[in-house]
Amino acid sequence: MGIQSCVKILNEWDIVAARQLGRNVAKELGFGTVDQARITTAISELARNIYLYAGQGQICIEKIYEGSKAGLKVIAVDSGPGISDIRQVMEDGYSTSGGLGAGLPGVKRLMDQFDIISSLEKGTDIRAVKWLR
Amino acid sequence: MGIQSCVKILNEWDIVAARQLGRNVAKELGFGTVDQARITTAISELARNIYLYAGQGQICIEKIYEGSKAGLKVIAVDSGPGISDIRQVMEDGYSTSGGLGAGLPGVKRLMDQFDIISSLEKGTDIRAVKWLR
Amino acid sequence: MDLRGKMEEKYRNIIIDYLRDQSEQTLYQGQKFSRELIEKKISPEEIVSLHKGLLLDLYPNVPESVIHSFDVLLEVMVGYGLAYREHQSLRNKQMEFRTEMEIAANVQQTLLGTSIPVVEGLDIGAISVPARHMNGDYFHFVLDDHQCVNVAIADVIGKGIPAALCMSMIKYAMDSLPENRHAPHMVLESLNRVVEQNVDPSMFITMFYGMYNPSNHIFYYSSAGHEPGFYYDAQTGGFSEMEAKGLLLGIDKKTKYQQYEREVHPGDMIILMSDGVTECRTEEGFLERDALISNIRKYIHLDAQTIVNNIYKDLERLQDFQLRDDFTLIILKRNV
Amino acid sequence: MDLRGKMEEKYRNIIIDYLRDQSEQTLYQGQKFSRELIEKKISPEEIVSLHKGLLLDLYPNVPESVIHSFDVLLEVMVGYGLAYREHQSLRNKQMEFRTEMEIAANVQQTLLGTSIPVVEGLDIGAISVPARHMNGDYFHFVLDDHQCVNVAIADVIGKGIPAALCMSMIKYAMDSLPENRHAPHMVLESLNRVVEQNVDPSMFITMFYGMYNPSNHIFYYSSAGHEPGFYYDAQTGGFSEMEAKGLLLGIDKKTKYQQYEREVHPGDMIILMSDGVTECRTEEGFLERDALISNIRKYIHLDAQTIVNNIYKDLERLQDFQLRDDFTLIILKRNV
Ligand SMILES: [Mn+2]
Ligand SMILES: [Mn+2]
Ligand SMILES: [Mn+2]
Ligand SMILES: [Mn+2]
Repeated sequence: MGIQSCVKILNEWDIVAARQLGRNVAKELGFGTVDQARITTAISELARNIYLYAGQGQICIEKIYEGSKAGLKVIAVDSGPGISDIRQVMEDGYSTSGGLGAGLPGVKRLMDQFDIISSLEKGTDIRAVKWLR
Repeated sequence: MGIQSCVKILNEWDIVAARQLGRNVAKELGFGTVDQARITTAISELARNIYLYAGQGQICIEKIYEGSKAGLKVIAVDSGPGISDIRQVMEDGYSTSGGLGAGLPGVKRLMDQFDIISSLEKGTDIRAVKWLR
Repeated sequence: MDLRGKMEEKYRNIIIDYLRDQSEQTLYQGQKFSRELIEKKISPEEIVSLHKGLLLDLYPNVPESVIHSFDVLLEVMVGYGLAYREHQSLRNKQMEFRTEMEIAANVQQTLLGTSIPVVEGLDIGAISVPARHMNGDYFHFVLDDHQCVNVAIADVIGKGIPAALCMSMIKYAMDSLPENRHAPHMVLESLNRVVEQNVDPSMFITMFYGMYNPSNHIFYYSSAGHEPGFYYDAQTGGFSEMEAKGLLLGIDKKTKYQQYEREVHPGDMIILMSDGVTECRTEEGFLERDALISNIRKYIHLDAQTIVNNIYKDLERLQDFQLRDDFTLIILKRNV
Repeated sequence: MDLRGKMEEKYRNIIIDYLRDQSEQTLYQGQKFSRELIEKKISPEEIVSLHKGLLLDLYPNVPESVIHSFDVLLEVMVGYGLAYREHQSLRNKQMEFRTEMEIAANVQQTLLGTSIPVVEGLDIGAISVPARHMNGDYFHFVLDDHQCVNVAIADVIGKGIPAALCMSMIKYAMDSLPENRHAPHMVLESLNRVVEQNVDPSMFITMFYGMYNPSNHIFYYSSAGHEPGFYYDAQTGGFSEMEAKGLLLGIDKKTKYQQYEREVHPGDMIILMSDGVTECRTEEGFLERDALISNIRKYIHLDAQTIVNNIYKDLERLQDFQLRDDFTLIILKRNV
């Protein structure tokens, strides 16, 4: 397991800090500009969710290796209200932001792997990985 | 009624001629580059339909005026097999080209007005107008 | 060469061609390339990145700022890229949904199926088209043992699947009616009891029930709040409304229905419909019942099935190929 | 200033900021701007055109070729713009469809509705979740005059709306069953006759019917080709299959069903399910029935409703929140 760097998300400026952290690690790993933009967009989205719905939480970035593959893992953890219907939240076209297409299905699309655990009143833990091609 | 200029559609090269005609008229009327690109894309689509499904037909371009408004009208006529279920052909997401989003609903979107008459074994007549804003 | 490499080369060639001649021909290549990219599910942000790379490559001394500006364009395009990829997924869902609906519509067809009876001296045409996928209108013919033609036309208040679920109930109820179908008012009374008892209290059904007796050429009918039909008198060439009073099915289980009758002369027509025919809304407002009549006149020399088909086609186009309500039209024409 | 003018100015400011500092902060502004553009339904080709105009404006001496190259990028983006606008329309359709389905699911709920009976000494939990929008699984409880708990669980072969249409039929049939529900094998026999007669010949239904008699603590049951349940013996802590043989409903109208029985001791459980529970497919293949048992064990100390809810939640996540089949799980637990 690699080293984690984390950013606490308390206000909107922290979203930029989380993006910056993600971009730095992505650059170090050798991701191209398109993938950098995708990773930072995914981080923005996760951080924004924490900021909007959980109030606070943190985003951690980790370099990971599996065999000869290298990747970047984003971990978004909060102890907010949790998600009551994950199936619905993961459904395309459900997010209310008119046609944005982001939300959690967007994050899943921008990354290669995606896992979510959420309990009501306990919080949400999302892990997403992008592999270097 | 303005003057019509027409291009016969017999092969793929004629699609380019129809686009060129449409672009010239669009430029004369003062359409910007984005609208020019939309008009030529619509013409391409209509001409391509004639070429692929009707074998032959023609595309006419006409300058039209209504009160103080000026516009460009595209008329696509063929005497091909006709369309058996227009409702289906006009439905979004029906066109088989994976995710292209063009087809007749695309033409309708690119232009401001759209009308179609089609009879089986008699052919199809499509008229579409784009108004200058 | 991999897919991305191939696309890169194609784009490079198109750009180089265009910088040389700025021709329509090359822009057309660009459009075809766009189609290909989309078919191959390449996101728009990749094209922006490709474009930037090409510029750097072709003009190594292009100002740095121009190159930097592409970072912003790329960032903006990632959002569109997401919308675009969601689009792919929605298209697939749409396909799945369409398939499911086709199967459901078939099941409904099997459940509700009716065939137009062949009777000497009577020319019958009928068409019923759902506004969405499943039909909340319903028509049914029965040719009874006395050679009488029974015809029912019904409309659930509401459209789509909920209405279709209700309509299947009505079909079960009609199938289990006692055999004496002869009196339209009695049929409506017993169906009313079934609906009142079994269907969600917020669902109502309008129904017109008629019976044509070919031996005395009388058409008997009753209506449960259904859109009135037209009667065409061949001798005078006039149309009149077939008014009939009666409460909708499902409101009050004690409702009684009045029965009406008309003598049908050679060439006369009975025209039954759902409100989807008369309330078809066009850009200029609702279609008037008068307009429908002139539409029927236009095709009056044709056989009944062709008339209803042609009228449907005309109204479909008038509504820009988007039906607002289920559409059902039936014509019974006594031959000379 | 109009919308387009405002957007132009915003983009201009972001670009100028970025050219000055190339900061993450500005790129984040770019991302938020992207969100705003999409919300305001501005097509990507307009952004490309805007970008070109800005470059021309900021750097009047940018090479002509660079400017020309944008014509090609614009042409390519028109295709994405179309996909993007179709996306808007599909989203709206999706919304409409979802609303229609919610209404239909409510109608189905009203038609199929059942409530879990409250019986002393018996703790009952039940959950049924459709894979898509409407349920092709069905469960039903009846507490009869002798305080016996009757439980039915059924699965139409197939999913979605066609299956739901069929299932409503079964409900009508169950409602019109004669009052002597006491013998599960007789219930299945009479339902079988109804299904055979009325349902599309390609549709089959599996059903498990059981009856728990609280006075002698015996559970009587029969099965029409339904997924076997589990029996949990509290004394040994072991699970065993509740095997029961019987043809599916709708195949042969003369089918006879065998009846089985089990004595239920304090703490014992009867676990009934549809195949959507055991055939839930995960990335590593199908879930084994054994895995389900260890899942039940994990929650065995909880009340019946919490057990079924927790198991559903676990399996939902295992399947990446996409159910492949309707999911129904019922637990009857005799209290000490
Ligand atoms: Mn209706
Ligand atoms: Mn109607
Ligand atoms: Mn099923
Ligand atoms: Mn199943």
